[in-house]
Amino acid sequence: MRPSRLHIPKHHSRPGETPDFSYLELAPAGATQRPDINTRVRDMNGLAFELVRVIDDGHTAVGPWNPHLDPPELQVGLRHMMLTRAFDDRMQRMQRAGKTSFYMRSLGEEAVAVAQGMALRPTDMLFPSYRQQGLYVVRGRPLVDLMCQLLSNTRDMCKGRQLPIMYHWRDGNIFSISGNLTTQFPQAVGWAMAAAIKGTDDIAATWIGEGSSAEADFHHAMLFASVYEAPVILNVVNNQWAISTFQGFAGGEHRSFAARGPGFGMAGLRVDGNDFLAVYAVTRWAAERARNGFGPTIIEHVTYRGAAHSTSDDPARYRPKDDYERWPLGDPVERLKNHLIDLGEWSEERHAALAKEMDEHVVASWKEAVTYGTLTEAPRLDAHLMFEDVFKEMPEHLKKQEAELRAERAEK
Amino acid sequence: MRPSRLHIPKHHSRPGETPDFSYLELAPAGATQRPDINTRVRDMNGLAFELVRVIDDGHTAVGPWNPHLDPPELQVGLRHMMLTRAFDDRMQRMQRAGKTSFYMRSLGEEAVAVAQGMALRPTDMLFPSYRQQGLYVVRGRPLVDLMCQLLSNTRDMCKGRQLPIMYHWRDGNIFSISGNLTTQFPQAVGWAMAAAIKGTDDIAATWIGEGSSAEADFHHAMLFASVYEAPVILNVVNNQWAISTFQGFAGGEHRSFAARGPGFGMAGLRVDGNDFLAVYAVTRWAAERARNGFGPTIIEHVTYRGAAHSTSDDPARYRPKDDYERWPLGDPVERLKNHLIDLGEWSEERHAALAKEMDEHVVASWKEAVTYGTLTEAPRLDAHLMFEDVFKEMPEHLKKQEAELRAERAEK
Amino acid sequence: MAQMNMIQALNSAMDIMLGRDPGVVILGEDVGFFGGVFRVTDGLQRKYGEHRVLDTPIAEGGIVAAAIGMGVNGLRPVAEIQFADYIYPAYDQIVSELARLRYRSAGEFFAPVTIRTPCGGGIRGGQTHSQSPEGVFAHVSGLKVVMPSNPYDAKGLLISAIEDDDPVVFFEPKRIYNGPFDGDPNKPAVPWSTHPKGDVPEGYYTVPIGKCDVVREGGDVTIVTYGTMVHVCEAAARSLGLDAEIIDVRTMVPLDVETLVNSVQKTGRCVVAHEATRFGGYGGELSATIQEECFWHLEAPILRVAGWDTPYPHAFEWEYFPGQARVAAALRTVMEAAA
Amino acid sequence: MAQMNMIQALNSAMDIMLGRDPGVVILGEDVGFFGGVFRVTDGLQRKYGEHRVLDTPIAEGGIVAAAIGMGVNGLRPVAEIQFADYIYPAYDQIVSELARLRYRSAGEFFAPVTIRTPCGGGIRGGQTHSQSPEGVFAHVSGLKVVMPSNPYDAKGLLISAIEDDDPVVFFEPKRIYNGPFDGDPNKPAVPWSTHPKGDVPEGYYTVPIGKCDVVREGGDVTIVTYGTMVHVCEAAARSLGLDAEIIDVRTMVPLDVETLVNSVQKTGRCVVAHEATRFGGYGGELSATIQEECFWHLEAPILRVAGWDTPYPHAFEWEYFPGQARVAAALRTVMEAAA
Ligand SMILES: Cc1ncc(C[n+]2csc(CCOP(=O)(O)OP(=O)(O)O)c2C)c(N)n1
Ligand SMILES: Cc1ncc(C[n+]2csc(CCOP(=O)(O)OP(=O)(O)O)c2C)c(N)n1
Ligand SMILES: [Mg+2]
Ligand SMILES: [Mg+2]
Repeated sequence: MRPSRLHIPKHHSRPGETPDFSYLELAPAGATQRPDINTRVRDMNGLAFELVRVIDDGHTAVGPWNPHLDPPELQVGLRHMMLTRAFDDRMQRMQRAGKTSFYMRSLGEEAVAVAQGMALRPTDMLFPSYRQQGLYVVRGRPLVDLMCQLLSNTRDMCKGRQLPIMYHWRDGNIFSISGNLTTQFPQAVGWAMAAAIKGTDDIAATWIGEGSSAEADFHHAMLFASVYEAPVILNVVNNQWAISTFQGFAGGEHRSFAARGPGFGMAGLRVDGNDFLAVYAVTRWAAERARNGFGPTIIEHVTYRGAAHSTSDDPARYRPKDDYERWPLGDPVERLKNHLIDLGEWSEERHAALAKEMDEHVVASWKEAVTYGTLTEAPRLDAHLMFEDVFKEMPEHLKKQEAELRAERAEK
Repeated sequence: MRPSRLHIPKHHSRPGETPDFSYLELAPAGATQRPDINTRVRDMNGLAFELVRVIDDGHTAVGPWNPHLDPPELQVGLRHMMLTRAFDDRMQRMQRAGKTSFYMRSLGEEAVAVAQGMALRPTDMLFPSYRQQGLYVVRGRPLVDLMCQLLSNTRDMCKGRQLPIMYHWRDGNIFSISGNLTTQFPQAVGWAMAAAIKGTDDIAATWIGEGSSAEADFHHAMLFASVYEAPVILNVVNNQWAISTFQGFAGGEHRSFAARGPGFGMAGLRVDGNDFLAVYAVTRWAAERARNGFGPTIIEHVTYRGAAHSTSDDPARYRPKDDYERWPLGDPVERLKNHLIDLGEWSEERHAALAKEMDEHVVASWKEAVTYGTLTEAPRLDAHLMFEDVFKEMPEHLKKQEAELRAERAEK
Repeated sequence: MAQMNMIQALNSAMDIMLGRDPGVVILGEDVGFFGGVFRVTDGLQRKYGEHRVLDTPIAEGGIVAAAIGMGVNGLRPVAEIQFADYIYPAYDQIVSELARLRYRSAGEFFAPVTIRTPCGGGIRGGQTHSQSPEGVFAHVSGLKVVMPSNPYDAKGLLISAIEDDDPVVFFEPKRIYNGPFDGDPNKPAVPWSTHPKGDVPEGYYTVPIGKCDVVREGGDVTIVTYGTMVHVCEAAARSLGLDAEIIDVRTMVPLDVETLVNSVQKTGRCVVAHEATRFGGYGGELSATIQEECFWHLEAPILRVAGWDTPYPHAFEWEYFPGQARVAAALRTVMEAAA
Repeated sequence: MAQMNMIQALNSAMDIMLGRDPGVVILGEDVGFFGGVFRVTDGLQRKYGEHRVLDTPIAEGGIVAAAIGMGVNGLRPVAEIQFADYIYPAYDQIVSELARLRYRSAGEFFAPVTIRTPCGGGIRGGQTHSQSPEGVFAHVSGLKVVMPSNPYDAKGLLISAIEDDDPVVFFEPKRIYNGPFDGDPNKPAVPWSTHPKGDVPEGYYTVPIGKCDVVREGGDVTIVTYGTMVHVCEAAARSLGLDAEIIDVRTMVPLDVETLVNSVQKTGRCVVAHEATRFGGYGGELSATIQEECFWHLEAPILRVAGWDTPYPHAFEWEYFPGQARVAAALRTVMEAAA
């Protein structure tokens, strides 16, 4: 017997300490069974506690979840991940150089967005958070367009209204990113409910970080998805950190996030988020379930936030410098690269050449993007765009305010 | 394969149909194991799917959860349940007679509040919803006080501000009832966190209906309780209905509400809510766990809403007339009565006499209560009480408004 | 023309829109099989099926979030929040998402969601069944906010709201669901059949969002009000024998400033009245705007009549409610002011 | 006396209260080990331990709910909401619970919770890191609402808030965390050490909740404002060479009407300024109240200066922000009005 006391979740490490990742419940590649998509949830609770892995330590794809992708598809996946990373690197540097106001990298998590984007149909609707830029890469949005958003320039898709990285793409079926965490999670469920009401076979997929699963909207999404068996995939990207707090503060200390699924009678899967093949495979499985009327799935992607939270953040204050290097699930790009080399379909030389190509593409895109202006340099967007799209048609009071601003600026 | 479609939860019956309770997953009395209070959550997930029952069909107490209460204690429990029921019946009639504006009965669910109230310490803090009037009976609040609240009369503990049934009792450690569903659930967790911070060994207990578990505050409560291992008992009273909608609309179709516990790494228990002994036993177990620092428990009480939702509601519009009679878990008063008779500690005659005594007590209390006024008859509360307690001290704008009201009334 | 009360008029609006547009869906707590606790959706599920009229979990935030997602996917959801007092769990989805989606996505995405919710007191609902929170929505850029005062407007405005591609928060003053109410609870209830605005076309028609209604023309004073208070103000002005111009704001956002200004410039006097609490409420916006626009025409201060700045108390409902006496007191002060 | 910026002053207030009262606890996202994204709680967990300064899950509703429960159990919680833009998920707990608990339980229960949250724009935060939502709290009966404009007031008001047995929503204009800001983003940043209100006692003191501060006495016109806008208005009046009386409201609720009325009765002219959006905002309350009380003294309409009624746009921050030009335009109009 011990007295009641307030438990404080433990961190695996703080600055100056050596990360202790022993809390992670891992499993060898190939060990987890793959149930049929029509299996009843209660007969596959275990998936929420195991860890779907395909690429083993010898770089070979093993086990029932192996999606058996052709080498060209794998090469495309690698390319998308490398382009995402090259884009992130350069945009981070551009922010540091004062060219943009803000940036957020997805270093270490590229497999999640890229493999999932590839496993879904182009007509499936995506409701991402801010660390799934890989989806834009997969669906082929020109980098210039993304950069123009980062620059709030004359070609900014958001017309200067949104913070950098808050993209959207109607024609690409990617929903607008909100600055408010988790709000898109239940919206995706509503979208999926509508798809089912309309009788289409498109599905929705949505992403949050593990920290964001604490928000009420996580509950709304889980509940509405399970009650109406909505065709949706709910992704929790457990990159272990939410700014400075560890996943334990979101409830990850006692039980996997995937386990919330079975708690609602919903399929829950835990996957090695740095294993391109595993992420692809579970996404395909969940998408087929949803598309065929067997209901929603929550997928927990076990991964690591390799970089800072954002350009506004200094992780040295709260975590060791070398933690990402010690992350036991490795780096997603390296792992897919090694697998391809193992297959005889890739080489260090081709890899270096591709890296260079990606970087050149990013640089060229940036050069073009800045010709459309930057946040501070001409050409600039017309500030009066600020009054549009508050409503479909501008009401009188906004017309009046717009005129006031015009007068205010004329005076200067 | 079947096309994706919107699933609509099924009702067990609608008016004119015979209730089909086969969806209920029952278990025989005595079948469920009783783990030690320090058992790890992952080693007792099963409790969330089974059903703790003690009183068997032959009225005997059986199995590891038998709390072995002495007959006098059982008689007190029976008395409390019968007083609660007598109170409910009379108050319902008084509302129908136009004496009060509103009432809500707990018919069929009396064991939950009464057994739980008895299983907790008087210093444990209770955060009930509106159907746990039995807690007031157990803790000995005079019925007259409750009635004065129902009447909004000169002795109304709420000073005329709250709808009937929204009691509170600081000295009895029962929190104020809110008209907003579920808000008290995470507040109870906060209270329990404070108890742990202060190092006391009091615990908190809180109640919601299964329908209310859909609200965001359910999630907040589960999360904060599990993250900080707060000493709290979270009760979901699954009486199968939320006004007109069946428990399936709250997510009960696919999985028990208790299962949400293991989803968070929290102990979850499912109990026969109409079995006084079982409810008492699981509450004691959860209280000991919490008090000794082993963390929170969510308890789902499987019971049935015997009456209408409230006096504003006509259940004939959405459910069969005879559904409560067909409820497979019986009536909590009858079951405890039969158990006591079986023990040789009770008789039909004593039961009838007690029923009469309870009713007389209620009638006498009512007679007294109305001497302090009713909502419409003198003596009436001073309307100016309306301006007090908005803040601790009345600010100027309220003083001014109070004066305005005085002038307005003087004029009449 | 048929005689309808407000419940029937609202029901008719949804019935018509469900019939005209396969994208219209209704969702909310108890709205389906049961037809809503105020029976506003009665019969609609039976007529249009469980995929068009959905019972939902008790999660206002989830209801609005789901409605947004449906709206993004081309549907036109009409969500019911059972009482306006229970809309706050959905406040984040409404304010941060619904109101700003079109803006933040530069028009690529929008969700044409209508949120219906009964508001106001006078039914002994106590502090959690009586609130009028229009003020905390009117302040949010991107939302349209509506509150009808009679069956004719209710139906026409609800159809406009459903057809509107902007989000609309639609408040229904429940005290006048069944009949107009002049503020005197001791008088026998009057049904809508005694009121000209209880004559409601059975078919499709709209009342525009963004236009006030001059309920009564007059030259002495302008009363700017909406919802239940329209009827209370009419009675108060009548009892004082005033030739008041009474304006039913009807749509809090966008506000038809022109109609207000024209009237106050004519009368030179103004009282603003609503049932919501006074401090920081929508009446402040009305008063401030009219003062800015009509300052040189004003012959007396603009006064506000409102609920007191307390929660709505169960037992003192009629001392709380801004009834005829409170309106009359303000009118008298405004009329007595030296010109 | 020490030189403190607003972050240090707020930190000092909490440090002192944690030291004086074992019931004080701090909770919020990243407030513990990390010390908060604006570093306002820096070092407090190290000093007082993990049971007094708690990192929480990212759930604003849960944070406030837990704080209420703690408050009911005798603690004095200070909850941080990381940005005011993220307070809406907690709106229900604040409005329906925190604000009304004392009332509904007739004083038997109350929760002395302080909610701190950074507000306002000017840091390129875009529409979700720039909002000023004080208006949707000021309208709610039972809440006190505070917004300081300098380090001295920030510390004194925060101590008052923590000691207050009523709930307080405490807004911190993040643009002036490090120094006063006159609205011109092109000028070099000025630190608080150049400002008299950057002199802050190291120990305990309070600034009362419910009292405005007359920042500058003057006879030409009264400017009623708060937060960042205090400094912008000072600069605007100076640039026009006006002898303006500038009043820092400081506490939106309870409002010190007397100080406002005395001033406007003296000057006869008034401009109300805040950064929040204009329509339905707190400025309406200020304008309406002053007009009601000072009508016979007014020589010109009361004008409001505010953020436009749009979300706060990232790229047009300075066209959006109510800077000196906008304030000056209103001042000129008010001064030019014929008496
Ligand atoms: C409602 C809300 N609360 C707080 C924030 C501030 N915030 C932005 S990101 C973040 C951490 C999110 O962590 P996680 O969900 O794990 O995502 P990750 O950054 O790790 O990808 C916080 C607290 C916000 N944007 N919205
Ligand atoms: C936030 C909120 N939403 C809606 C309501 C209206 N309402 C009151 S009771 C109720 C049903 C609750 O059902 P349940 O939780 O199962 O409790 P039971 O009545 O069965 O005891 C509803 C929808 C409310 N009071 N608060
Ligand atoms: Mg994370
Ligand atoms: Mg129920």
